[in-house]
Amino acid sequence: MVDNNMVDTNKFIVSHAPFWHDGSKISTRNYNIALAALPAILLGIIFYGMPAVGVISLSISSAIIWEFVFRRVTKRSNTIGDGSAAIIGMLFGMLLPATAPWWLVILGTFVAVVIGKQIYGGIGANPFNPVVVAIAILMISWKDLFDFNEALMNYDFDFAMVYPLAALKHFGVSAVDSFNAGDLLMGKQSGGIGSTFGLGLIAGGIYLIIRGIIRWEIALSFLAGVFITALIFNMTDSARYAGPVIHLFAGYTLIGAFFLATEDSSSPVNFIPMLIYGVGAGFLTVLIRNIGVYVDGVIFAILIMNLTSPLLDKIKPKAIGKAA
Amino acid sequence: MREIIKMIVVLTVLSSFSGGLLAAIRGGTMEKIEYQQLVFVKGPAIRNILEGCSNDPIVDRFKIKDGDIERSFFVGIFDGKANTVAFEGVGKGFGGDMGLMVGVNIDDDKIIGMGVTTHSETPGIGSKAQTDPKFPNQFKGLAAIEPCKVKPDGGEIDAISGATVTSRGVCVGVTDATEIYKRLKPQIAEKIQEFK
Amino acid sequence: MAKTITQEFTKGLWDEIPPFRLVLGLCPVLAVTKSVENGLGMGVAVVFVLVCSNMLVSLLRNIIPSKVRIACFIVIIATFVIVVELLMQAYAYPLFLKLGIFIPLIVVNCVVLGRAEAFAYKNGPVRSIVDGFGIGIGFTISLTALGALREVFGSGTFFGMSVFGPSFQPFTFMVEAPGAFVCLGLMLSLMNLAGNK
Amino acid sequence: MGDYVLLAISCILVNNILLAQYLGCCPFMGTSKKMETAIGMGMAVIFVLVMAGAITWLIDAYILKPVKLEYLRTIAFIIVIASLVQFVEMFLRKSIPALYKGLGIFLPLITTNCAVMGVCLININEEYTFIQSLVTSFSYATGFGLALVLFAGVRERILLARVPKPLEDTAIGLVTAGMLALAFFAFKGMA
Amino acid sequence: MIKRSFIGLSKPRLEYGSLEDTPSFKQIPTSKEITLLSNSPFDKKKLLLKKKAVVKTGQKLLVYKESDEYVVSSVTGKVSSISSYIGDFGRSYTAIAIEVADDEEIDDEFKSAAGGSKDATLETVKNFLAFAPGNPPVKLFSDKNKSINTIVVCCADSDLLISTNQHVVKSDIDAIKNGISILKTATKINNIIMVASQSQMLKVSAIGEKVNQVNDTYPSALPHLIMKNILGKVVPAGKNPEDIGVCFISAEAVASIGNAFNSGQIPVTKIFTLVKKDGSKSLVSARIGTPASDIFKALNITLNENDRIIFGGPMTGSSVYSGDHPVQTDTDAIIVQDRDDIPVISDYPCTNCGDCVRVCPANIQVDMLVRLLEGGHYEEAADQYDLYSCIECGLCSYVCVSGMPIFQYIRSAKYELGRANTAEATNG
Repeated sequence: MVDNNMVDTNKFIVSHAPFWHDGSKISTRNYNIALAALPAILLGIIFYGMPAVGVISLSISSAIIWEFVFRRVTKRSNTIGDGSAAIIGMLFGMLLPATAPWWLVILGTFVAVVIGKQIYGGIGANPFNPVVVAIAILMISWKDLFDFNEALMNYDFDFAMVYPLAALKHFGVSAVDSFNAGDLLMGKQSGGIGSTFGLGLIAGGIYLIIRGIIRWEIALSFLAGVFITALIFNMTDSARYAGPVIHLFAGYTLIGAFFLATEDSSSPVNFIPMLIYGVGAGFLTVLIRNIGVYVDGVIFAILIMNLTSPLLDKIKPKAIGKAA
Repeated sequence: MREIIKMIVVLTVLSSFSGGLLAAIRGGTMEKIEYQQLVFVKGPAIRNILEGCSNDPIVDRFKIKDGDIERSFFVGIFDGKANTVAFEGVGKGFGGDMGLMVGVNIDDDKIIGMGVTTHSETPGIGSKAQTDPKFPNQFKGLAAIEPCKVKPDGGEIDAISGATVTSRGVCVGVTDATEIYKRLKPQIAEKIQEFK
Repeated sequence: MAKTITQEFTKGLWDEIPPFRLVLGLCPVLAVTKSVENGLGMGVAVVFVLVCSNMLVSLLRNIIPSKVRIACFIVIIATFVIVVELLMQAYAYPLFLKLGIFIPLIVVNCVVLGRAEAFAYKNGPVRSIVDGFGIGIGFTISLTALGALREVFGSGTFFGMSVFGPSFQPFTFMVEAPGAFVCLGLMLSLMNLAGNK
Repeated sequence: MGDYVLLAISCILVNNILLAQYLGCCPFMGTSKKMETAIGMGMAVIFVLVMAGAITWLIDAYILKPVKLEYLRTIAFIIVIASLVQFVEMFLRKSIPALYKGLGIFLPLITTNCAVMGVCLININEEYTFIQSLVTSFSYATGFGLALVLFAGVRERILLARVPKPLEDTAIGLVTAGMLALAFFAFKGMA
Repeated sequence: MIKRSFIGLSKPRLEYGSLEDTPSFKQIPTSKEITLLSNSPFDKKKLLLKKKAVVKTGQKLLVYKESDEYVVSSVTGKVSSISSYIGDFGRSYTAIAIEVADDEEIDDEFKSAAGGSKDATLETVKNFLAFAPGNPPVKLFSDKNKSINTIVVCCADSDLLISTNQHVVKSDIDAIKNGISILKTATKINNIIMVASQSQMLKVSAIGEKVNQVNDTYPSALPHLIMKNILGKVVPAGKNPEDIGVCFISAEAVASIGNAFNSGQIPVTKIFTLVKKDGSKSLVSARIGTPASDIFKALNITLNENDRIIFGGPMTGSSVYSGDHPVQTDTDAIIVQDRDDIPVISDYPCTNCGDCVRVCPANIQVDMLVRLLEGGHYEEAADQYDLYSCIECGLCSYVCVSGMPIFQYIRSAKYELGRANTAEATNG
């Protein structure tokens, strides 16, 4: 080969097939998640004003800073550009009451980003949803800060500022009779900054499902699990156990179904496992709410199911040509 | 063969050495341990029941043989008079046996107080029998010679909400105690004289 | 390469400090370190058992047939464990109540059995005692450090005394079971980090 | 019957021997790197613990208590467990070689598994009846196995992740075990 | 590159290119020098072909002693150099450069050996047509280990953007028909299955063989999927269709065989698609062995530093590091990719999003597979996560959010395992 073409002097990029890519990026995914969460956050900010803005922005920024610092200290590449730390911060902030003190937010994002994610090697390696881990740890440490009724006492609205699940737990079914699905969906209940506006969360969830960013199997089977379990409890003893509507639209159910349970790294990817995972999380949620000690069960239900995810994923379809 | 014999010998010697050592230490510490157990396990209940007494009831205790078992009685001295004893009865609760301490004034045969010492009831529900003073206070002033019952069984004790089994168990325990009291009253009266 | 007596002692404090270097005896480490006091108490109990059993095993090492050595070790260790149990009941009853089942469980603590098997059965009594003492102290240090960490943050106290003042809201997670695992894991990673340098 | 079910649930989930009572951590960390080993260890523990629970209960009730030697419980139990393990090993090797192949290598480890000794002591301390002891022994062992298998699933993945050097292996394992314990908080108050 | 659609819920739909959007047809003039690549590794000692040897167009050239591996010269001229060429995974080839003479002479060895198409024998096909355009798998028919009983003639193109087969079907259906009858005569196999895309159905059915329609979306036309969906036979993991007696042959190769016997001359030009940086396509025909740079020159394509030249389709082709890389018998496309269009391969870890699992036509759990491969646990990957079931369509890499080179991991794992197994076999 002695041809002296000008092309010859150029160096070409040699890499391997395929040479096309659909252009999807981690950062795009995460920004879409942020976009989907926006309506719920906005309503939270409208309701709770500046403190909510403070909590959310502190949460996002501290999460990013923790990730930056940890990557720097461990001499690893900087990954804050992929937006996953920001998403963790955002979701964490959405679950907190607007009155959460600053140290709680910063400690929480530390637990979420560093303990929950980075020490496992960063994105994709965490066996548990970092946000859920952080909330669980803080919730068992400072129960009263997560008691939304107490935390949001100073707010005055034109609707009953009551945390439905706490009312349900402490005063029984009759205490939540006044809630109807419409009010709950419009966020007329006490709760986390971004976890009360059901309609916004549903809209965001549907957007993410359509964009293929979250797996619909998990989200829908989670809701189905909550619905069916609540219905069964309700049918066995309607005086003791509330109906499915309250369980679906109060507490962390919706944000859990669309934003927490669907976290990529801690959930299964095969079809049947995804369904089992979702239904299991929904079932445990209602079980914990009805007979466990916690007011809301979403957090621990997701943690338990995260734990089973590697096992569930062993149920997989037969690969082509694989001997049975 | 020699080896096996050696093994057996070594193990036997070792075991007997261990047994001897332990027996010796056990002998040396038995009194002390018993006292410690009384102080820390039963102590709080006893102090509670005999509140305001001028002596240390755990030091001032005596034992009476009741059939096969030895029972301990703790003496409370009020206003210089040793007229009160506290002792243990056993009731059956939700999670197994419960030990309870009952204080009785031997002058008028009335219960002056009751406290749960050991139990394995459900935390937060049955355990209220020990932690919530309302429940044990109901026993104050009851006659120490009659069986005692919860309201559902026709007695006068309000059961702890959600823990009827525990409450009933406590009543059984108190009744057990009253029976012991009835049975051993002469001996108690006799022994208690020594503390006057 | 024979170590000096001092080295035999100091190795237990750093090079072979349980449970970090030798990942042994985790159960008591996790269970009794809710407070410094418990950690220290447990540590002392372990030191006693370790030193005594090491000494006895070492003294009897020529008599004990190797086939039944584990059985003999267990008898010896169990004896001293019961001694500790009895003494603790007699003189430190509240501590006994707190440590509860973990005192008798020293008998299955791999650290104790491990030292008897790996060291005392092969070395003379003086060395064995020093080794037991060193490892035991190392174990105590670990327990105390973990206990201190968990107590200070988890309850806001140190040896029962308030550290941060009344306005401090304790990080209860640290004294709960999961906190024990997480703290130990993070401490272990710090030890690894320090050891690698 | 309902009582026994509640007791079982309580022992498996609520008071999980490993995650709530910290017993059996060494084998937990040691045998959870691979799923097969985890399953093997879990089965072995169930097998031995049920037998040990029964035998130690009988010994305590019919030998130690009548002759007032309760203070020798520790030494008696450990000897019983050690010889039981030895015996089971011999028995399995001779009569059920298939089972021995599966459980064999885990049996010696069980002597120093404080979960076994711990459950035997708990049974006595809590003054369970013989049947209750059997139920608790089986359920505690099942809880141990369950936690072990779940943990192994997670750990298999962690071994493939880019964990920072100082945290590798045991350290990250312990942190994950903490998360496991945290997840089991879900069952609080259920039994 | 086709962007991910807004509605990401559905699987990506990658449609095979159709001939209609490949309008221009350009004949590239014969270059001054061409290079033929032989599959035999370079070995100086056994070299049979000598430097300076004079060759004619269509002449069969045996390269090495004690080997029946041959190339067919596509030009008339003189051998100017014989050298080693290293391809993917360090595989060694022998590159034979031929300086083209002014006058073209046609070699007649084939003509005299072949006779008419009625007398076609397996021997002739095997001895002369292995180097024909479309790479007819002629050796398979006489391979004792394979016992081929079915021939699948694939008229659809297997990768995206490619339209060689479509062109052949459109312009030379008679040659295909002829080729099929020769194949039948030569191989004595009558079980011929035609596979065509929807638009080709009418044309292909005219041949008179049974025709099956293949889906219009990638990767339906890959052999393994044709086996599963059309023939209803699943190829066992790690095996190829020929291992269960099915031989795949492209329409182009069949046409080459037909033409060769028809004209008494081994075809030496290759038709392929050329994709420019702006994505416009043109159909090009050039002598086998023509360096890519000559084609670029003829079409006025300029290349810059860090651009990429791809031989083959965008999903399964391979990129080359030199503009001198020659057109080969199986080069169905040459794609020029601007440096700005090259997807970035990142060292991000798998995020477990599961896109690859859903897109995989072979039902492989790619998320776990890639974790194992990344850690170098090849054996476990093969045992537990179906490494050998991969049919190498490349879709997992195409959709990977992290931009991991999954396909590459899989290929190198298969390669490494294969090497380890061979080593074991020779040692043990």
